Amino acid sequence: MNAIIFSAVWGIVMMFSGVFIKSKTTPRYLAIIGIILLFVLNAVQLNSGKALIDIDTHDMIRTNSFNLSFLAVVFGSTLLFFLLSGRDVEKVGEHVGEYFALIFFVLCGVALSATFNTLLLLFIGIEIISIPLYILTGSDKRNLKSNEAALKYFLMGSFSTGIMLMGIAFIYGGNSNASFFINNIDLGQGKMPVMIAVGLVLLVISMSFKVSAAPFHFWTPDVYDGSPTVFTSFMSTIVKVAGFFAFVRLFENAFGKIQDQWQMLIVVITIATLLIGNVTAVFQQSVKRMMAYSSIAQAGFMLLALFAMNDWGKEGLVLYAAAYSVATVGFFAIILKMNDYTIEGFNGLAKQQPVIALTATIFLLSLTGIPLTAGFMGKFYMLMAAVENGQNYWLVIVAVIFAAISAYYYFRIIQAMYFKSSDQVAMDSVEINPRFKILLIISAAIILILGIYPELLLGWLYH
Amino acid sequence: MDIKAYIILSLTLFTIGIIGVLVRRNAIIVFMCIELMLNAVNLLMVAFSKMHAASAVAKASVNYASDAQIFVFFIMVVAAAEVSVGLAIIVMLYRNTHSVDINFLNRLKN
Amino acid sequence: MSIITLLFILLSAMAAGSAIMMLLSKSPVKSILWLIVVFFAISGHYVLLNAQFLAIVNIIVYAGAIMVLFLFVVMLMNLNAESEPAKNYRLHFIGIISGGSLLIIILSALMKNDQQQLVQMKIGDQGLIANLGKVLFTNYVLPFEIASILFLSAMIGAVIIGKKN
Amino acid sequence: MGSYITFPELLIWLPLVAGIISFFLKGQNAARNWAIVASLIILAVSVASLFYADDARYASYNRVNYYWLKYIGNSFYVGLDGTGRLLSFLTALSFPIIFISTQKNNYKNPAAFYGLMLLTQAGLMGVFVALDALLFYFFWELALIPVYFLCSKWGGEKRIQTTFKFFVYTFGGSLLMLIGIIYVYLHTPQRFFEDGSVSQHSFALQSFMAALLNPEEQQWLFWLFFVAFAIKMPVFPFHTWQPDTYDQSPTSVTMVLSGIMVKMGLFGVIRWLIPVFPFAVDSFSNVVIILCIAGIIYASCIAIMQDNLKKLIAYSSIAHIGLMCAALFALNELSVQGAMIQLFSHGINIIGMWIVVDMIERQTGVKNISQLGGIAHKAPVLTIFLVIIALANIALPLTNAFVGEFLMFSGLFQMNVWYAAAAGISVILAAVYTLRMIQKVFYGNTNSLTEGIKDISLAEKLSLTVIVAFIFFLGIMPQPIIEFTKEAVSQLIAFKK
Amino acid sequence: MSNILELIWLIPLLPLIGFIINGLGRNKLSKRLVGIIGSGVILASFILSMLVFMQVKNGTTFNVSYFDFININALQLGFEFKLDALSSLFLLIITGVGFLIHVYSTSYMHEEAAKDFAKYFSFLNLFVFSMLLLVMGGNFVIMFIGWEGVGLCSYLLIGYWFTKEENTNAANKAFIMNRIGDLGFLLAVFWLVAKVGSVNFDVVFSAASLAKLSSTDITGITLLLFIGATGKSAQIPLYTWLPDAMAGPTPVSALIHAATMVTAGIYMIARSNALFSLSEFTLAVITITGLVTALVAASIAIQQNDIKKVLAYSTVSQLGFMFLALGTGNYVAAVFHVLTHAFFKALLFLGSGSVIHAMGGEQDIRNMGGLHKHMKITSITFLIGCLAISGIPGFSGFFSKDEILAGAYGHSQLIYAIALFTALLTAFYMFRLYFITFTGKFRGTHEQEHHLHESPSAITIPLIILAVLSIIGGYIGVPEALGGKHELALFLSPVVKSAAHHLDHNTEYLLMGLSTVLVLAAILFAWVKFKNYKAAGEATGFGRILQHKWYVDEIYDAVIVNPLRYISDFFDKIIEKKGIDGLVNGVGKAVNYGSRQLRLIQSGQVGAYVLLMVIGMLVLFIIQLFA
Repeated sequence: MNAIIFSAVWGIVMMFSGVFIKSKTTPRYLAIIGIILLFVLNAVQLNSGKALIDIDTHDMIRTNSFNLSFLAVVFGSTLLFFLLSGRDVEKVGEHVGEYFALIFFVLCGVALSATFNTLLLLFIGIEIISIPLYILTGSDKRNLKSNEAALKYFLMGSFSTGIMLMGIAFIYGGNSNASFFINNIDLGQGKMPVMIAVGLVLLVISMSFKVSAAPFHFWTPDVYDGSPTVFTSFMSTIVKVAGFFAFVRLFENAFGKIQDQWQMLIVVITIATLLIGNVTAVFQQSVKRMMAYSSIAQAGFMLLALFAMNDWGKEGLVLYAAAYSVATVGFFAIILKMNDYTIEGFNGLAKQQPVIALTATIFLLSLTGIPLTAGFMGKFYMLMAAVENGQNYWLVIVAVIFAAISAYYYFRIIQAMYFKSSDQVAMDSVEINPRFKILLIISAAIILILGIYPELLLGWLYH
Repeated sequence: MDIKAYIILSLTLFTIGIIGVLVRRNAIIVFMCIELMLNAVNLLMVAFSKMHAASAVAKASVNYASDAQIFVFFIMVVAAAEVSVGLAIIVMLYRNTHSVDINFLNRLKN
Repeated sequence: MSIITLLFILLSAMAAGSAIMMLLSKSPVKSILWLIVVFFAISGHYVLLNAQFLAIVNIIVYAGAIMVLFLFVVMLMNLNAESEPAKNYRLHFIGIISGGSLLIIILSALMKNDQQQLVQMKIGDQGLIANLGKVLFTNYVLPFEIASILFLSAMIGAVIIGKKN
Repeated sequence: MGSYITFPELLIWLPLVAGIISFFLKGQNAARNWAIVASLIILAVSVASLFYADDARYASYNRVNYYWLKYIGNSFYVGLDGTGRLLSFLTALSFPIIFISTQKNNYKNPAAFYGLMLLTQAGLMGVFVALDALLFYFFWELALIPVYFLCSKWGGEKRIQTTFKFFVYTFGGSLLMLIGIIYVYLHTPQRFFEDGSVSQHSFALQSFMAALLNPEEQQWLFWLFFVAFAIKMPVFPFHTWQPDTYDQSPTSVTMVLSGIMVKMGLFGVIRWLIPVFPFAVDSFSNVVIILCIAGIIYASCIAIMQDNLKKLIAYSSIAHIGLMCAALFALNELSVQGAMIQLFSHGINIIGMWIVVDMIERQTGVKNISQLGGIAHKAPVLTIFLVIIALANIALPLTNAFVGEFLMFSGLFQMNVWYAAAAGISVILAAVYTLRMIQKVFYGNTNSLTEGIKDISLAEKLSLTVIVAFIFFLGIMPQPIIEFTKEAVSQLIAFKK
Repeated sequence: MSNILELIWLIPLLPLIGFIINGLGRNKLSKRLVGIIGSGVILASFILSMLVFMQVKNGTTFNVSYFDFININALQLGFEFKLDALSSLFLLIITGVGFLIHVYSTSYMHEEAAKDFAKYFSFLNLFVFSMLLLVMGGNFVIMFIGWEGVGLCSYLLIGYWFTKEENTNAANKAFIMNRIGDLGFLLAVFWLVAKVGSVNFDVVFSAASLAKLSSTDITGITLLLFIGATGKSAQIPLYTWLPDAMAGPTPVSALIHAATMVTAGIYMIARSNALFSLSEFTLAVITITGLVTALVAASIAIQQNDIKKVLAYSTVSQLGFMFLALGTGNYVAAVFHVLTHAFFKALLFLGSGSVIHAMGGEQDIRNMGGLHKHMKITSITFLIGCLAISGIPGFSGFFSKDEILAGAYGHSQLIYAIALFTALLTAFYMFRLYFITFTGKFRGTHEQEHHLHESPSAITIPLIILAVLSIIGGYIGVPEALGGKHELALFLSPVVKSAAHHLDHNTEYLLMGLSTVLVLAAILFAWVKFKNYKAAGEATGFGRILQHKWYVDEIYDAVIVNPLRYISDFFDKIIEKKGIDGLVNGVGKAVNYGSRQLRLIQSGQVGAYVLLMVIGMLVLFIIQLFA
């Protein structure tokens, strides 16, 4: 609750800062202060269990340690994002305050979609996430790619919203309790009513779209590629894991009891996602676009939480979200400093910028899922969840085979950095200040610490 | 009326919207088709609300049946916001390319 | 056949027919006009269902505001009927086939159910403004407030995107 | 839970810390000397651990269990037992030998090179002492990462692709094992921690052994584990990464790979596969043994016509490892004891082989048998060492490998006559390719390439002398090593169904 | 000298020490010192062996175990020695003949560089060490250690001049062929371990153990052991390495490839006679193998022109005789022939070495002739050797060969006939060799003729000693028919139970007379044919086949060596590169290809995207609603 209110409020503050403050850097500092406050407020609620402003939400919002810790992960990652890439936000255009305002609105949407208890708030939350993102995607107005990405994102996003609404309508229609509350859906005895089934499929489709699961992922590569890189970083991490969290929250609370009736859908989507994400990423030449496919591939792994629908999966999702967000935000921060976004652009980086190359390596290893990185722990929990689920073991084997393939493209960058040399300057050293390096090192340290002792984070869940 | 009639109607409208998205290339028309889809949903929602109102459950609490209509209201709200953003994007694109043909949007691919 | 059924069929035919016409119209302006017809038909349905508030809002917001906005943009861009070049009929065909089969699949699943569930027509006070207003500002005050964020972001978006540098 | 630091911990942390320190050293010599000193200290610790082998009296020195990930019943549970002690000693012994014998090689960025080498050692040590499945998996992967960098950075011409193939291959295999670990884990009984907390399942070795698995489950789990181990060993037909990797890696890394790293697979079989899946081992032992024997003959045949010296050794290693694997699956006292001895012997011998090959390659710049010749004229001492090691490699009596192979063949024979007979063909084929190699490389006349070759220097002589000393000592008196592993062997064969 | 048996570990250890000193000190020690050390340790071993011999003469057996070699529950295996009549006899042969050859070598190898000289002696010492281990071993594994050790030394010494590829090829061939046999040996040992649980001779040969073995077991074990013997003792089919092994220095040929190592197979079978006697089938196989080997080798020897090759084939042939004896259960005769053969064959080899030495390395007898004038001692001693091997009464070979023939006659007359024919061939080719070499005119170059001289005393003295032994050596086994007591049979009786048939004396006289007459005829024929030998052209017809050694090497190349190479190539190029690795790389390529294709789906067209999404929706609906 704290998070929802404060992020909205701070978004408005940021909005006005754009109007009243002429300096380009001040909004960034304001934003950092805001996100810290947001984090703290959320932590307070996590700790005390009580919101500062107690509003009667008529049970439309439900907070618990689980979704609050997820929000903590999201806000923490956003803080890291602001610190690492805040300066790059300033470079996108002149509306710096507005950009940050939109990001705070997105966070408001994230907070909603993490705590909703009714389909209405799910819908509004997702829309509050989406609409600012359409804008951020197109924020590089002179860049045709950015324009194109914005329109594609907008059209397909609205399309999926329509599908989601149709799903909600059918769920409501099929729900003999005549309610939008996700914990108040009458699933009937045995096989679920057909209307619920139709609505469920439509919801799966639209949520898959939001988390860019195949075959509803088509917007992802183009949009991630076209948007200003700094927003790609934000979109592909924080927003994406929020989508996942909403996905899991919705299906766990609404349809968790009859999971065996819809698991096959998730299996199909998971396999398609793993296949398309991992395989297509292999051939990409642009690191940015490769990261887009990589995010699809990672989504495939996160889908295992939905496939499993048990405690391991939920814990794993939080862990995965943290690992994936921190690593990706960190890696995008490095991409942003590169002169050349192709893989060749990374050639010889280890020689020129050993610290940055090292942290990049840790991020990539985490994304690959090498032990002692948080990424491994995330994958490990996911696999554990999937195995415990006890059905369709072969899916797990498919998943790890694709995990092995994922090493292929992540390691291409490591190879380029360490084992190839180049005369080109990979990074303008003007851009690289010690503070940036320290922040990268901190991010890498977070990855390693979570990799070694994930219970630091998981401890919150059972606060 | 049987609810099936409304389901058929709104699904038909919905499908027409989908087909429109599939076949039309003018971004504005595509967007209008999406609006049509939303309207189909709205109609269905209202129909469902009245369906529940007819059934026993809703009699206990009158609000239950209002829920769906409130939901429709919110859909309209969101649609309005979406339209403003969407049209802004289309206009921006038009300013840069002098075209709203979505098939020309293929700088980003593969 | 009761008058209600008749009205229902009439409005439905009007909605579906106008929707198809919207698709078929070459000129964007005509499409918009056809769509407005659809919205009116749907509003008629709302009236039939005794959802008076929505019927009004639909006309005001959709037909009145949104569609006018569309029209405005189309006029602004000066898009003509022939703005869409040669059509790819194969793609159209595939699109219609897949969309149609989607419809058939969902409908065939839904229609298997023999149980008749009736819809309350003309009666019921849930859709009245008074009721809805009460619910909106008591139970639904949170979403209502939150929706403002949506508009704020839309507004910012219009500023960011629309403003000329 | 002793109040002092235990041997297994020391064996992990020392190389780890030393490796990290090494990254910060400047200059060619500093890093190298540091690595040598560090590895000698580790060797000293390992030797000391040999004196505290009596578990009854010194359990607190050899075993430690810290809480780590308590929610999931995982703990930092390490310990030394017979097999682990043997292999950790092999690891501790090999590294100083490798460092000393290859010290003439000048590496670009030596600090990183030696740092990564020491990290590899830490990973290997971890694998050999881990008594917790998750921990085992951690170290299993961690040993791989530094090797990946070592090979890709300091290797030969095609190093990047080759190493990457190696990496993906083993990584994929170990992920399959991870699934297996998880599955078994979810079937383990409750674990009670000493502070009273309870976890639903546990990764500890004992819990794994107590896991409730029916034979059918064991059967498919077996393959998940076995494929990971088989790739690492490697067993035919999972071996194709190996010749190229050995060929392309810098020789000191190849020594680690072939001398120690391949033992990880065998160790995995000993520590996990046989104790956890006794029924599956029973039902698949014939399949595995046939696979191994096919691999033995296959690899030996390829080695016969192999022109590349390094690949020749690689194929011979495949044959040897195949025999060890087959022996382990024969699972009787003779074969397992033989495999234990051979685990150690093979490590020593093959490192010796690589030292010689490294010298030749460094001095002549070639590794093709057809381009070499007559080295015995120029480097008689080197030749003598090579001949001794090569003969040990083909298991001549009074060398260490004979004892191991004798017992392994003997055990295989007890299982099935034809296994021993078929595998025995390798005895002949090994002689064929080894002698051919000696003949073409060392005998005959010198040519322009081998004309300038110099005999070995003191450092290499020292390393090779240590190796040869082990060859003869264990060849004549293998009993000490048998005593060390006897208990482990009897525990292992108790799992035979 | 409380009990010399306590010191028997010194017997093998002394040569080992010699090996180590000479090996490590090869750059520092002078040739003289090397020679003294090398020969001295063997002499010391010989003296010890003599003393041991005295101790065990009265039939005592001495077993000693020094330490546990392998001690596990399933197998207790000590590092143990066993000394009895049989092994002490072999000790004498090995150290005695070995010592003479060492002495001989000091002169023969004098032209080598100091370090090579030292290397040579260290190898020679190592050989003696291994051979002693083989003979003294108290179980099959210790025996196997020596067994492989001698193979190794043979390999090292054949390839002593390693610059020439021909030599190293021969060395490799010798080692590999031995290994084939060794595998048989090993499998037999495994079999014993599996069935008896022990490899100790006493345990294995005890009645209790033999009772555990079925007849299949015994036949299998003995056949496998025999395969081991065929490798080491150069029997069909594994004999071809021995003629090639002549590439090594001549004293090596004398010691290893005539007197000692090649008889290891006979020793092993004699040692295991308790086992072999239980298998009729194996004995029959041994008989036939021995007989055929003897005949084939003798036939080849007729057409050879290399002085050492003739002797080599002669050795193979004589070994065949020994196996014939073993096969007919006549173990004593086999051992007897080993003894006498050691004397005269060593003599012949050393004599040939003397000739080669004088000829400056020339080995082709066609380039010799009339050497008798130049080197009388060599010639006479060589003649004695020839007479001994031909079995002329009075010489050692007569007694041993006669015993074998008599045993064969008792077994089967056909075997006897063939064996006798082989004996005739032996006499013929040996005297062919003698006449071509030592009589007639010299056919070499003038330089060689000028250079001809009698060898120094270090060479001639061993020749003389061996010549004497070749004459008197036979008298330890004078058959009863000739009024002897057959001391050897008595001496060996505690160890070796001979199963030979005993003929009545009249038959024996007849056989002796027959063989003597025929042999003399053969010698006469050789004299007529070769006393004035002139180099002829290439042999034709059957002679050509013999000259090419029945084309056995070619057949082996075609049947084994080339297919192996082909398989190796096939595995490497096709299965490995294209098959398995191709599959592995194929997966990678498939992923790459898939990547290239899959990304085409990402066409950039919103319409196409939505279409695909709709199709995806269709699929999901079908799965959910209809599956």
